[in-house]
Amino acid sequence: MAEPYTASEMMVVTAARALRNDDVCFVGIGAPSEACNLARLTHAPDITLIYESGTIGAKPEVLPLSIGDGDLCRTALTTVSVPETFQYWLQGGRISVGFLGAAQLDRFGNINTTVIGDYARPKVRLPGGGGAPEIATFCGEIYVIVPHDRRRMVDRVDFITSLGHGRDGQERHRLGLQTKGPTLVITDLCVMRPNPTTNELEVVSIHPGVTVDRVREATGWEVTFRPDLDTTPPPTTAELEVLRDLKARTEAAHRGGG
Amino acid sequence: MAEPYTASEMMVVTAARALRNDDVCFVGIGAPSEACNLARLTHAPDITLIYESGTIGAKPEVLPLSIGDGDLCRTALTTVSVPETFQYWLQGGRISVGFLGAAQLDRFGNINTTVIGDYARPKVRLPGGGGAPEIATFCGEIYVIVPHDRRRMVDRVDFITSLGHGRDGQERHRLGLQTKGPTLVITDLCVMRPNPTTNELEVVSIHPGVTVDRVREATGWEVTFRPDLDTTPPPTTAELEVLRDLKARTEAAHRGGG
Amino acid sequence: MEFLSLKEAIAEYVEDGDVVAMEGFTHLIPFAAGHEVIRQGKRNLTLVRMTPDLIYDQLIGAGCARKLVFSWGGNPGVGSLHRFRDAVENGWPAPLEIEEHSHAAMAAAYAAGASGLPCAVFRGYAGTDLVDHNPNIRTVECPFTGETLSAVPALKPDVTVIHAQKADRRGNVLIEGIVGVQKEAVLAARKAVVTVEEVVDDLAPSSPNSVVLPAWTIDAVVEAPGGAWPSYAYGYYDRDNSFYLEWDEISRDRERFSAWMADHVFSHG
Amino acid sequence: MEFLSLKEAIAEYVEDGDVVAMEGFTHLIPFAAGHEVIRQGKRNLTLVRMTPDLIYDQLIGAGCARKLVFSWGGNPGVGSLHRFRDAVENGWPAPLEIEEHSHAAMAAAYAAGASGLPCAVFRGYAGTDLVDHNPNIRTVECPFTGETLSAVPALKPDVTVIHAQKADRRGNVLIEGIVGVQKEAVLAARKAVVTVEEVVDDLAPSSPNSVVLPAWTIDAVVEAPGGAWPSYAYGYYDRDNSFYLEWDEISRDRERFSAWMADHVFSHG
Repeated sequence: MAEPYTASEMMVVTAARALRNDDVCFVGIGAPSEACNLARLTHAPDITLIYESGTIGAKPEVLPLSIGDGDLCRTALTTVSVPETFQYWLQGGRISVGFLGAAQLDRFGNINTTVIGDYARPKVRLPGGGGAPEIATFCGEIYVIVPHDRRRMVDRVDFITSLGHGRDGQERHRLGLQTKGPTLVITDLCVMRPNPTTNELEVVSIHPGVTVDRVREATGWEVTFRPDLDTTPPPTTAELEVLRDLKARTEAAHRGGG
Repeated sequence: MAEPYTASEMMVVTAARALRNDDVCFVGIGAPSEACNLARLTHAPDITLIYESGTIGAKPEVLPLSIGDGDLCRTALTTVSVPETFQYWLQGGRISVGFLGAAQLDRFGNINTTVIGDYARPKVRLPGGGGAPEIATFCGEIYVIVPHDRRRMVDRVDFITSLGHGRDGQERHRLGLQTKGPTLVITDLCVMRPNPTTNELEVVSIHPGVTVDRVREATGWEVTFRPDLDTTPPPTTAELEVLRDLKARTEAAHRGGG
Repeated sequence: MEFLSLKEAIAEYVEDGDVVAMEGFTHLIPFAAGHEVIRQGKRNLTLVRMTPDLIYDQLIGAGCARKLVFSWGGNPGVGSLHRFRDAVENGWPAPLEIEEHSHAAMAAAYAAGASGLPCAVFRGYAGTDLVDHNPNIRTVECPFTGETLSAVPALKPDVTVIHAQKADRRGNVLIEGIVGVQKEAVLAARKAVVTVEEVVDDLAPSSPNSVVLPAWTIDAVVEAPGGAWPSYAYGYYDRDNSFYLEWDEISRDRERFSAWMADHVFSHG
Repeated sequence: MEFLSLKEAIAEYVEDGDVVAMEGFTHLIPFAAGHEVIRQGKRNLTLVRMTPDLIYDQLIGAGCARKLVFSWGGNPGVGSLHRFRDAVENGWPAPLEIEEHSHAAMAAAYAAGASGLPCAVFRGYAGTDLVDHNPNIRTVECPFTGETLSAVPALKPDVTVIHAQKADRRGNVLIEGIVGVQKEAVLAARKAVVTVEEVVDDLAPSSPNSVVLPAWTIDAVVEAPGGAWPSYAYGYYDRDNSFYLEWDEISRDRERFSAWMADHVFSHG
């Protein structure tokens, strides 16, 4: 009998499992950072985590709140300047996996973190691209973690902050990009991968207890389910324990700061 | 009564005197390095010496044999990478004086350290430009130290490795360069400066005991002497003492190495 | 280089209408200096910073900024910068012109500025919509391969303000830990002001390759212990993550923001 | 990353016809590795190095090189590289094609290679004659100011070989002191071999910003104490300046050079 767990834990554990021990990851804050550190503390102890603040090989004790907390530097193999991070390490093609979040994600894996509505007169002004536009094109492949609802999982993003497969799914090819772009999307309901031909995101597995209808309702396009649709394996007790320990340590550290 | 001194000592001391306490110098090996360190050990204790190996603010105990001896790093304020040296520090316009030597120097201050004869079939293959081509255009001004003979002081260099004032004396202006180029040439016979209009090098002072005829004979073009031609002040006892100490320490250190 | 009080340094080196870069990538953000800029009522600044963070949220909310050049405008790990959003979405307290880039572009643009180049050439922005909204994103063709590369103008601030761990008594400055783009931002600028945790006799850099800015690249050094709070100074104090969380509440409301600024910024210094 | 003997590493990673960069700017020149390349009789190499120094003088004299890409070909502080000159002036032991640059260009070209760019854009070569003799010096126009900038192709060696102070048991490498272009040369290359003074349990970099190359950027690490002699390893031994002076004599004469190589290179390893 598996332990009870939250949808967010399911999402983070599933994302962590996708990482390999020899991956070099460019890590975003939030769920991506949780997943990467969970992987490091479980099956991928040698994984290299790079934060855009220039910390290479960070092994933080607690999850950083920002991309540049002191713990990242203290535990890193080395810390380089931000220009070097983007030029030699990201643009230089040294990163195997980029982990991104999204305010909006569309059927072709394009990411919007810039504006809801019109750019010049936005309904909501979001933080913007940061490192993501180039992470999206220079990492070997991209994993996206995003909570699954109709506000986020849209047919067409209002603004392409970071390229997925483009407006018609074929843009990377046209641009001559050698990297794969989004190969994996992990939500709190399911796991999606692009169709090998059209690059439209399709559901490859559903998390335990989630129905096909619920995924359909939460998705802003007429979503396809793979014929061999699977159930995502639930988190193990060991995974949950490590994740909860990590989050408890983190909570204590950040609330205690001052 | 001044102490006896060599022509080379006269040259180095004269060069050292041209440096100011607040100069930031890009230093070449050999006579330039002697002059810069003599200045630092006499009237310009706060002068900043940068060697192209990336040592910023080096204060070597002995003269380095190479541009990257350990003593330069050990005594520097900081040591940066070679790309940074050339990009941020030289090209970034942070250097006030560049000190160069020359295999050939012509009447317009152009420097050849590449080939004697034809480039494709050289009579003598010299070391080449190294840092000098960009030192010549990015330092605020250039001082050249060169032994004075007809082989070196030529009408027209075989090859412009590092731009002085160009083939006709007006090239810097045409290229839109903001820096001054060679403003001072110190030889073992005299001191020269470019004519304010034509940029042809003219003799402004002659070292003690050197005749106008001797300079004329040693120069590969019909050299002009300024109307207010001066005699270069001889080295002081104090200057000679510091220079000889420095050279003695250096000799001992380099021959003793192994 | 001169040693000045914070008040003197900002009065002398930051002028109305200047292009000002206050850098520090999460680490070593020059908050004390930012507060002094607010207290002195500087106006019409073009604020340049990769991550505006709380420091520019405060400057924008206080009405100092005319324009913002940035690449990620959030409260790191928390959410929105509400004063920034209020300015962009509602023009409060004044309309804010924005020039938006990616981190890769801004980092390259500072490096180009430090290098005396007119522009940075890199690979960026592929397939993004930002290229349609920022006329300062252009292209050049590689003269060897014919590939199309991206170009953005070099960043050349009128004045860069940073915070660092230490200066020695000659004004040489040591930066350690997450070094961000501070060296580039200082070397790209016409003038530079550095606040430090402490002034020491001997800089004692831990490595020959430690990041040191020579005194002659800096105009003013100011001793300002704690000057990076609520960001942090590696080796001195940690990031006050709880304040970053609190700021979300403080900054949501114009009045609460103004009250906080009155109590914590205007009444000090 | 694998730990190998010097013989294994050179046999596995340096192939006839490769573009090989052995970097180290005066400091940390990988002489031991260079000697192994000579012993293994590698041929038709394109040798890339800012300052060929004695290491390439030896490789050229031993007949390993087809082409040299360089920016300053002298014996530092001493004079000529006689084997290099003999190859260029007299074609001995074989003709040597040269591609000549300035330091600024080569440093930028390595950085461009490390950055995944096809070319480096900088300001260089103004008013020089080299532009007429090297077709790899071209120009681009700044899309903002219209200024003409210089461009050279990125350096992307098949293999880069460097020497460093230390590796830890995972193969992470520390470089300290004059760091030259080694990081760039490694990151620009398809394969990288690093010889080190010693392999240690803990790399213990002296600063968080020390120059460290992670193991996953390197293919082979070789323990080769003294491997930089007659250049030096900061913190281990000094530059053997007297040998650089002696080399001037040894290398002037083809026979004396060959005898020295027989005694000091071929009879070892």
